[in-house]
Amino acid sequence: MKKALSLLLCLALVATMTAGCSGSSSKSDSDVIKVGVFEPLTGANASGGELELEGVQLANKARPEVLGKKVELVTADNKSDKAEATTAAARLIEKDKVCAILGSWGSSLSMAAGDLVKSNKVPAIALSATNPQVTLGNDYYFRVCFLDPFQGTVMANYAAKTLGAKKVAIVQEVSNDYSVGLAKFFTDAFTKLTGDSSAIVATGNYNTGDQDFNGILTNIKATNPDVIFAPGNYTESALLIKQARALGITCPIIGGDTWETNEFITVGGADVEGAVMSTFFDDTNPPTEAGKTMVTAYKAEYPDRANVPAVTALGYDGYMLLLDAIERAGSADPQAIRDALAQTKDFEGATGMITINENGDAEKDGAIIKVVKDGKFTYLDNVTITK
Amino acid sequence: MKNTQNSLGTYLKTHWKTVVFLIVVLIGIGIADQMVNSFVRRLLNLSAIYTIVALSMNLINGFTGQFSLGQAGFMAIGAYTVAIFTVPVGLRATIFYMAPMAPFLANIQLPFVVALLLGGVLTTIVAFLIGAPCLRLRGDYLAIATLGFSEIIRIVFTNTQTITNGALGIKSIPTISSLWWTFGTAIIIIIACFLLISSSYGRAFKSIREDEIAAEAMGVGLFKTKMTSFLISAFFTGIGGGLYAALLGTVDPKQFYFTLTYNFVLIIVLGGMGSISGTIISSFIVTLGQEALRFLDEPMAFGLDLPIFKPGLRMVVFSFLLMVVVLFYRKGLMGTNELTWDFIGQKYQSIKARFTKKAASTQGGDK
Amino acid sequence: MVVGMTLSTFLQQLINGLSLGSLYALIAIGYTMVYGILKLINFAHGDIFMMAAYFAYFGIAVFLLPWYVTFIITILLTMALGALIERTAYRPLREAPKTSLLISAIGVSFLLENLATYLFSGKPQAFPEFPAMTTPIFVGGISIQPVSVAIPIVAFVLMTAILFIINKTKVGMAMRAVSVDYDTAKLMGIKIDNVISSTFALGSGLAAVGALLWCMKYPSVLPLMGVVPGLKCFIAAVIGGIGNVKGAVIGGLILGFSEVLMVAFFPAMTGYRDAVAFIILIVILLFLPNGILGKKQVEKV
Amino acid sequence: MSVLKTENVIMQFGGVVAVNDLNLDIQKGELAALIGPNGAGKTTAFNVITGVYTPTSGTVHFSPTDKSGSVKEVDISGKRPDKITALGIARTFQNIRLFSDLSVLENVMIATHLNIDYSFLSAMLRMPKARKGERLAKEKCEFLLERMGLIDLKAEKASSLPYGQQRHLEIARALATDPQLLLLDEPAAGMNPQETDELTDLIFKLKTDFDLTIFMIEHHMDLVMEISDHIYVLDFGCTIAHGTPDEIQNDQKVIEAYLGVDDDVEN
Repeated sequence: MKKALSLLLCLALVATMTAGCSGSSSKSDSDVIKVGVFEPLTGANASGGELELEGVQLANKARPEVLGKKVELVTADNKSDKAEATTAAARLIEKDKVCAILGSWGSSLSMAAGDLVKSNKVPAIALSATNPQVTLGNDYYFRVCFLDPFQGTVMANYAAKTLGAKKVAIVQEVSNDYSVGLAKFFTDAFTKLTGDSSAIVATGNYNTGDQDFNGILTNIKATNPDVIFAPGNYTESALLIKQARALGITCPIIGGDTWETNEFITVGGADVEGAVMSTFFDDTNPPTEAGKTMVTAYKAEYPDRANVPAVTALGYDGYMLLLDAIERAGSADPQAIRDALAQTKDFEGATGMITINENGDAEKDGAIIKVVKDGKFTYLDNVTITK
Repeated sequence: MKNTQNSLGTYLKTHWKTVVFLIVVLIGIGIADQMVNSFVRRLLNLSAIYTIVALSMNLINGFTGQFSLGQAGFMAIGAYTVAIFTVPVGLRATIFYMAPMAPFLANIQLPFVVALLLGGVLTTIVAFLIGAPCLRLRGDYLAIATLGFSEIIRIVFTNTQTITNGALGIKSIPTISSLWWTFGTAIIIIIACFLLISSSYGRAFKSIREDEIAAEAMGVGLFKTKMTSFLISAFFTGIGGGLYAALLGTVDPKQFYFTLTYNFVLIIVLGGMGSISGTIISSFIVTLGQEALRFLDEPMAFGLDLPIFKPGLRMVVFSFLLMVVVLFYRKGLMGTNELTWDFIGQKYQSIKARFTKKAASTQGGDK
Repeated sequence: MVVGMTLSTFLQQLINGLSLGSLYALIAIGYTMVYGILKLINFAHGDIFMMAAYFAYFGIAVFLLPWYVTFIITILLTMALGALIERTAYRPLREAPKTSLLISAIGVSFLLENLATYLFSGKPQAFPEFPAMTTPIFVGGISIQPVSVAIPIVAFVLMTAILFIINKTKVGMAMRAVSVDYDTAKLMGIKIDNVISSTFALGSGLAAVGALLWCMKYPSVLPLMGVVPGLKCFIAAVIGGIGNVKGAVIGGLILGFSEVLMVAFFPAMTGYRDAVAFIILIVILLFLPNGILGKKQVEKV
Repeated sequence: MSVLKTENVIMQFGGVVAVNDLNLDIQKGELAALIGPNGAGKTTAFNVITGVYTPTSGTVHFSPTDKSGSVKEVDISGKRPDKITALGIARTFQNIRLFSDLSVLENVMIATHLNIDYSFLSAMLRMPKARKGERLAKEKCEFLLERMGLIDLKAEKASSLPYGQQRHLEIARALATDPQLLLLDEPAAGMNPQETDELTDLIFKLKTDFDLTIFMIEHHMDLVMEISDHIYVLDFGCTIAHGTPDEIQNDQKVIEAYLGVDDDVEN
């Protein structure tokens, strides 16, 4: 009985392995251009990854061919995990032989693939990864969104000028590089704006996955801040805002682009009404013609959805920018694509005009401020910061 | 191996098969190192690193019978040591852009090997501090206490911004790509473990696994012996962690969440608690299998659009596999046996015997 | 940073600690019961708790059942799940070495987490709101959610009920007999399988109640939501003396208060909060290896 | 000259007094026996002597002879079992405790671990010292197996041996620790008369060949009366009598303990 079972197990394993190998080694015909989509589809960041993927797929549907060849999307799940991320990226580059990579949601995941992209000379476009380190010192990583220092400044400006805040409390997700980075850039910008080095009256740290924030919030309540800045994951942030309201904290609570997911509102419910965040895109007021086209396409594809998430728009932009670069390069050779990407100037993306600077980042001087109103992310303001 | 001239001769005579096998393996690695693309190379490297960590986990869990779940934390120490000491000094300011690196570390850069060994040593020191209170605990308490320490290590690394760069992690670690680093280290560690296990120390480990009271009555100092096994295990795990950091090129605390340890639990259970060769085989099966089963996570490309295939299925299959092994095939692939020449010979004989028996009596006897 | 803490802030923190601690206590009772009888750390307990949260979420938010019906169904389903896990994953290994049982428990935990991720996706689901339980009442600047008061009461009532079952009923007597001496209990004609199954069912039922209250207070449901509470509640059970129901409650409260008060008194150390539980665990194991209310165990030779 | 001396040893578990006022004085080179009804606390007494339990009160003194021939008295009450074994007390178990998954030879070799003089590093690198130590240990253990008539079974798993041979293996294992005092916990339990006779001879021979002092718990009265120099009788944890076999056979208290109206406390 045991022997038979073990034999069966071995057989099953071998069978699945061979199936796996043969299944994925599809034809590498020259009439197909393979583009890797490198996203977290399981694990903690799955929501974001899925939204970006949808944007890429939407764009792929809108423009399925370039240079007369079909574009094939090859998806790799990095499981929101760095070790998986490197193997997933290696798989895209070496096994699937993609000519470029799009993604990933989550800066640290993108960074994990950074060295591989660089050493294999395959260009990659980060869609919504806002950490400066993603593109820094890496000639092969580009990005279509703005950066954390910029976002931090935007929110500091909003807090200081629009809300007139003097005292701010910060709650950061200490195990999340995005959150820690944004909190730092916000702090720098805010103390500079107010000229008060003690303008940050309290800082609370929590870990990814925490659910109880009452302790931190009670401390913060005692310092009576004008605004709470709480960049972090949407799940934790929604719970945090709920608990803040239950404790009787009434001041505005503001955050970053990661909040803009459906779950933020479903989990937060009535309590996240009035929560303000910076983001990349507003579908009610697309900045470009391409943006309008994109919104129409999205509504047709997903008729039952209320908003076009900003990261979906960025996914769309990333794909379109890549195809534009392939067209300009006139070939699907990774090196040629990289060079074309680096020279991008005034590309009309759905989220705005994109010009790639010497760091490989999109030059963007504006961000959208949104607020949760009646259970929807609603356009509030358009902030432009001149450097 | 230091052998005097004439004992080398006898050694070769008795162990020629092993020597030939080793040479074949080395040549194989040499060829693979030249031939394979970097994706396969990465998988092979990862398999070798998993072998190291799983083997060291088996040393304390399988051979000594002490259920420790601290592997992720130990790997973190090794990985961070390599990361902190090998990142080029010039790049540190850009990596530690939030808070500068602590001055006492900022300008120290060590060669990879030194950092790797230092990682092992630091891991051993931490393991000593953990083991001193924990190894006196009974089995399941030990499991939960080591798991707790592993989490504490991760939490500390998350919060010590100026040393570990906190959640941002450390990137731009000089990477290794040749197979020789990982396989070379793995082979050395495998041989060392094998020699250790077949020595008096190894027997002492096993005696504790079999019966603590009898072992103690035979003069085996429980605490000292458990500690020896725990420290050796930690040292190798630290080395494994260091190689891991150098393979990935980037580390951050989230990688060392305690579920990482579950990977190694799966490997040693599948391979056989208390079998070196089982651990090696199963490290490769699990690492390569996880990659090969990746298609389970993707919607079926050909024809049928079954909703069964979606992200997450692969891990379900893997955890299910673990349950099947634990429930129906508790000894794993090898049990406490080793894949020695005698063992292969015996298996061969028994298989042959079964076939001849079957041939003789036309109706298959029930097994 | 300790300066400036007002009395109302301190009282608020005490209330935070009380409700968190009581939640830990509820879940810890299930742990302690299973350990008491099988001498097994049921690693899957936290994941049973997670599954209960999903059952309730599906009942209310997807199948639109009334909350009271959902609650009853949730508790029953979770009890069945607990018994099922025991039947399939633990019972076949009862005569096997302890390590196999422990690995099986880890395996079940891993399987449930992955299964939940696969079936329900990694995205958080919003647990329905219970305004009657969550709308805070303010007493002199201190906010009290009704649920925060309900949790300790429910915990106390259930603890009393469990103690009654264990001490006064026939099945409770059988449980005590099995936990003292498995083999003798068997010889005495106690139906071991039934006793163990009912222990698991009861423990899982408590986890379900814990999950319901947890979700009212922290309304997001995730596949990995049970991991950290699971570990912490095990620690709570160890602090109180594993195998002892009152001890589990005391341990849960100690843990809840320590976490919150650590945050209150050392705001700069909030990032280390999750380490508190483990540090307490290790200190307890070193100085009070049998917990606060636990009995010393002597190994037979 | 006394080798093992216990004074007023009391061992309590909670409210249960397992050993109450145990006084032994075992002389070098003798073969002493500990007898008593079931539950009298005999095995507990062994466990106290070998360090498994720390006595609630009272002292245990052991006087080993070192290599130079000088004798030093050591207080071993509360010392760890492995330390006590290292001093020269070895034991067997009533309910055989072999390392069942290991081979017969390995079982015996484990008992030589306390005497190794090389480090684990040296073992990992197979230094000459380690190789030599390993060879000597193996020779010694094979010799012991030979003596116990188990040499042909050295590669077998310990658990696969028949019951009687498992008992022999336990003795071989105990001898490998180089003991001066050997404690045998019911060595003849479960053996038929013929095997018991053989065992009697064997114990006798071992005692002279290895220059041992033997202290054993035994229920086979024939065996006890035949080979013991000295007998201690335990009842309800107390030493109620001691003396030569003849004295014990005629002791009124002993007869009462065995046949008397008091019920035996089982287990």
